[in-house]
Amino acid sequence: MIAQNVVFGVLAAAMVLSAIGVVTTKNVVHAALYLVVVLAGGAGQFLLLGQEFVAWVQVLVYIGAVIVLFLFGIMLTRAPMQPKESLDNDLKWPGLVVAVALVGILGALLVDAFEDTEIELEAPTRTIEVTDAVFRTYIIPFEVVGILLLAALIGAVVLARKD
Amino acid sequence: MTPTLAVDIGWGTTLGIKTLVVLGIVPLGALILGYVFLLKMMSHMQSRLGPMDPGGFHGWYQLIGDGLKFLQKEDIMPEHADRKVFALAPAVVVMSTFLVFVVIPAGPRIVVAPLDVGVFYALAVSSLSVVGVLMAGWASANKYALLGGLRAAAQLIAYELPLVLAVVGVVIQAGTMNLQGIVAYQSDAEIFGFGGIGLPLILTQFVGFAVFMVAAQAELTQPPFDMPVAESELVSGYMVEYTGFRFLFFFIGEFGTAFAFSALAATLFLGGWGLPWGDPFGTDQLLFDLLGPALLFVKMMIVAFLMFWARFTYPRFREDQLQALAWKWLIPIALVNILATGVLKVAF
Amino acid sequence: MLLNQFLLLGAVLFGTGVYGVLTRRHTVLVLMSIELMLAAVNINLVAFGAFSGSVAGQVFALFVLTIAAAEVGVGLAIVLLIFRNLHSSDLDDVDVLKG
Amino acid sequence: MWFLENAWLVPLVPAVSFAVILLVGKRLPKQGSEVGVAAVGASFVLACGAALQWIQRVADAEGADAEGGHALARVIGALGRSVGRLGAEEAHGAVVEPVTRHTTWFQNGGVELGVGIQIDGLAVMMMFVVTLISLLVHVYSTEYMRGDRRFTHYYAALSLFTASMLTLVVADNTLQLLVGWELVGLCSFMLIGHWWEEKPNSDAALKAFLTTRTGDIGLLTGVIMTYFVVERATGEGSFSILAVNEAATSGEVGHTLLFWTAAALLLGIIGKSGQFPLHTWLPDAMAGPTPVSALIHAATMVVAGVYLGARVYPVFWEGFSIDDGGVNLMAAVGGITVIIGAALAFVQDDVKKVLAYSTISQLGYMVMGLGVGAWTAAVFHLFTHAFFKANLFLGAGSVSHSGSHHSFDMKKDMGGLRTVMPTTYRTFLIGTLALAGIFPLAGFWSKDEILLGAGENGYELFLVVGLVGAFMTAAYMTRCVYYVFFGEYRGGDHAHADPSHAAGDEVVEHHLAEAQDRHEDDRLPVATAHAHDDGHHGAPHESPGLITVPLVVLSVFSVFAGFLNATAFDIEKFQEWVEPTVAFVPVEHHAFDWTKAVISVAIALLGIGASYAYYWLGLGPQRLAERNAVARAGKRFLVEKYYLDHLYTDVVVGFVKAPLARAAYWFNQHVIDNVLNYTGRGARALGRVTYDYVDQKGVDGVVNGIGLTTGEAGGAVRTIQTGRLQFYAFLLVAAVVVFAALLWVAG
Repeated sequence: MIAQNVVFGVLAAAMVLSAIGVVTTKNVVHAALYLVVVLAGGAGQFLLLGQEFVAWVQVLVYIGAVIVLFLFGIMLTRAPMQPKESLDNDLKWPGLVVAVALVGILGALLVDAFEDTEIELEAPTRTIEVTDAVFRTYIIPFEVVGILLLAALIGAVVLARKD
Repeated sequence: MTPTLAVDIGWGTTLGIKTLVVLGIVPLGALILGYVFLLKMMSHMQSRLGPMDPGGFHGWYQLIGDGLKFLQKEDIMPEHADRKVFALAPAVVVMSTFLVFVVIPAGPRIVVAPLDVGVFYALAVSSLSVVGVLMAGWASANKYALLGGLRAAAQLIAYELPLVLAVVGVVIQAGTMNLQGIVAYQSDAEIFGFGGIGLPLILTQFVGFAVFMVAAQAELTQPPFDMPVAESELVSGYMVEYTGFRFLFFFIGEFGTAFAFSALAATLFLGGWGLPWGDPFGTDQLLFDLLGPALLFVKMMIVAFLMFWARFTYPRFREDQLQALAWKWLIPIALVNILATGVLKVAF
Repeated sequence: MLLNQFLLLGAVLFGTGVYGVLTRRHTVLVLMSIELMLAAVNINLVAFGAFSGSVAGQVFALFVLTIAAAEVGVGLAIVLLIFRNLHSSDLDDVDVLKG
Repeated sequence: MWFLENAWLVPLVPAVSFAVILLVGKRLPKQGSEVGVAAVGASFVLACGAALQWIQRVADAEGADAEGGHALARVIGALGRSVGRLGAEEAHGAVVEPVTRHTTWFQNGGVELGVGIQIDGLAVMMMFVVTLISLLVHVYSTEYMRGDRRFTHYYAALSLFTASMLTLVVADNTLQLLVGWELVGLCSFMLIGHWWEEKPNSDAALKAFLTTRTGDIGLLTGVIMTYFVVERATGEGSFSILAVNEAATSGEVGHTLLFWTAAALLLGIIGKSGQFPLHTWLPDAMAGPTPVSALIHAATMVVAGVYLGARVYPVFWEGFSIDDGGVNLMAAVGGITVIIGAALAFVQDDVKKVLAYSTISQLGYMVMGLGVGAWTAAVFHLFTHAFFKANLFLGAGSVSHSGSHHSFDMKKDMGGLRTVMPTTYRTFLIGTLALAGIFPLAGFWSKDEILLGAGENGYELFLVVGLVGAFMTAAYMTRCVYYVFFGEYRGGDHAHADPSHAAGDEVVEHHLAEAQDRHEDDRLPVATAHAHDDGHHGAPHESPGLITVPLVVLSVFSVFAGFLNATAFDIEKFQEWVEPTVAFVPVEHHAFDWTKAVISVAIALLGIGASYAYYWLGLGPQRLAERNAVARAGKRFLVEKYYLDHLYTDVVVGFVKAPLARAAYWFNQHVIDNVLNYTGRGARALGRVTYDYVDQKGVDGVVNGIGLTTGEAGGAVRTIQTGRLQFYAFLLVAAVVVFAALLWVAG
């Protein structure tokens, strides 16, 4: 248990610091790389919770594809290597206030609601349980997501076409 | 530590050994492939005399010479480079290769972590190398490098899909994503009631195997899919600014990944360390622990031979042809293969 | 492990994402911040799933992942379009609807 | 039993043929038509096998029953007739279980969605009819559609059409039925719009699709409700048709739920089967190729609605309390449709439209039959109607194909064809007589049974409606035959000559036809000459064998099909074979009534006679419509199809153009024009005053004031709308935080 908490602490610290990096860095590519760390940390947290499948999906989809897509987008929109001006707009301070207030409210709410509830992990969730759930209980959402992906595919193609 | 990585928590030695093996296997594999195929096979195929010359038998110390050459070269950092990212990129590429070997079994007990979703894990971590490639391409502050990085990213994303889809057929047929399970399935299953040679999935999943090999070739950015590093157009693409030890990292990454993919292909399609005879998880466990690595190695070399054969034979594609091949041919073929496998699985 | 440690981590990441969405000028960065928020939500979902012992959390996280991927695809296409039309990827320049 | 258990092959074969034709049809020597014909032929064979085995099954069941005390069964059966529900099953002699097979398609949560077949007499009968008509249409089309530019496409769609209708027929659950239903709609859309290059055709296709979709909303609702009907009765929901029927007859389900379920399903029937008031798509559907019209009107599409009604009949029976007699929604819809359809058929110039309205009217009979509790009669009418209506449509197609240069206008381009096209003439005449219900042709038996049922079940009103309909049917069909086959030939080189060349009594109607042309944009073009460059443009001649053979086959059926249930001679085979014995309601069967039969035939003959007198002999008030304003208005009303189309199209545009305004306009022009003029002058003076003082000064001032205020307010608020996304997001998040905080404090 202690080992798990240590791992959690290390991952969480890395994630939070990287997340702050994502929203404060002046270099767009660095932001994407920070995001990689956050997401990889997230995958680590999933492993910690015994949810193996979703962890590797996160690695495959997010880090393997989404981030690459981001980097792609950045490079295609000609990001400067050493930006001179800030990447923030004039909402910096109000935004900070609102975000901190949001975290405060959420945190207070969570602490109030769950206090010391423990997660009792018996065994890691087996992949077959997940797939069974997807193809039995959640078959219609699954199909709908399929249609959504198709729509997104077509939409992206239509949007990005030059003619 | 983590409940899923089934590492024996009597750790100390076990974990240490496993880490060392994983750390050692990648450079070693790169070395073997580099020597056997890049230096010897290519020289024979293309009648190159240079690499055959130094040393006695077939110029055997050419490789040592090359290694020493890399080590003694100056470490150059381009002036406008993004230093941290530039330095980190080769490490990311190599790391993704290391991680693949975590799940590849070489015997009933010779595996670092027999993950439940082994195949999936292997494909997931192998996709991490794209990030490293893009980092290298971008951080070099060089337009050839950037172009190479972009090409590499586009190519790796495009071929990631057929690679994953090609494996799905195997997963459906074996009914598990655990690599040990897939090996066991291939040595236990029968072909129309005949169990003499087990069921190497290359027989029923030949389409999957073909798609996998083509996609793997592209993932490795080898000819005929080497546009990202095309010397004649991009003077080595994203690697153009790397020298010495950092370049060696990329080199190890490339050949190590080839080693990893051949291991994956051998495990998924050729039965891995298994043989159809014996009882690997029962009485013959020790025997297979000893025999397995050798068997796997032989099968890997066969697969690697096919890869490099293609590499040294075919000329380069054009960029649009490359994308068309992935999206218009490999992915549809892989999808049809999945559909057919699913239907047949239900039918039989 | 406490349930709350994961939930609070999610809350902090979510807040960071919100901050990013509100303050970043580069369109791609805004998209990244949204991904941050979604990742935070996923951590919550998976944590609750592990807590309740059901696979629902994982399944929902999978759906969120899928939708996030779709969103990024379309989002980046829009970014490209904006860049092509306005020659800028700065959200402050996208104010055609200004009153 | 093989054929019954494997009845799923019947829809599957044409479905596969659809795919094959679509993929490789163009490369085949006959461009895919051979695949279509072969597939439907195979389906037909399978359907026949199923029919034979079903008959065997019924016979076996009865035999078994007879061994177990035939006399007793008869007694109980006789009792059952009088005590109604108690002896419902015994009344039929023996219980014949339908053959069902079912497999899970997919499951979501607890709801299982399946596919399966439920083969009973009704399904077998429909399979037979559908495959037979479809086969004949396929054969017929090889000649009729020869050289069409989308020949392959046409055959693919035809195959899919057949396949979807058969899917619907064999369905064992309402959901699968819905799937087939929608597919049928889609195919009809494709086929009606087959020549979509011409706007009216694509418009007609769209109209058919959208109108039936309106009804489909009802069906969808109804299907969902059937699930809850079952749940109410058994505690576990299901879409299975048997379960629905059992639930409806169990008495466990509240009447209100059943009523609304029945009403929702009835809406589906109304849309699909062209019942009032959603019948308007059906005549427009004539824009498709004629064989398609035959298929749509005889075997597929429109009878799908009636089939649905017959399939889940217990729901209607209980929901509309059909047992009680008097009037109910279903019978009323059917009855209205009978009359309006028949009335409209009188004013059509297009032979296909006459037939289309006749179909509407006949479908009205079927729905009315279901509504008055004459289940067997209604289904029997569906059966016989399929043959003679297909016969008539294909006959009309034959006429246009070889006799009138691809025109369907029977006043301009036909006439006197009985000598040049003898086969077509004879078969058409047989179809007409069958439709009119002349003894002993097919139509007589089925129509008579419906009327009998209406009279005996306490629906006297609908008996009268039915008789009036019979009279009208006979009359308009005689008119149609007159225009097509008698008189002078009006086609030929001066096919579109000046109206003054047209013969005698049709001048009036011709003007009206022109009026119709002007007023009705979506009307079928007069000449639908499409890609028939195969040398048929000479003088009228008889059609080739590929066309006449189906006609002859259908005429044979038109003559003899009725004898399956010729109650007058104690033949009740149809009833025995088709009527369900499981989960069914106690429909009553009445002894044949010679008096009523004689009356109905006499009425039909009277109709024929009236038309004969009017058209052949020139008796009666000729040119009435020209002389008499009331008659003209009446005729106009019919020509405009009760203005329903205007209602539907113009309501969207605005109420002002609606039929009321049109009628008012006519009224204005002819009756109170003068009154209006004076009033108008007065009003104008008043208007002037109003304009000067009220409008310019009062109203304008207010309007300007409002405009000014709004403008300034907008200017003030304008600053908030920065056009910056992130500012909006900021406001949003801030609001969320504030509200969350407030709730937190309050809670």
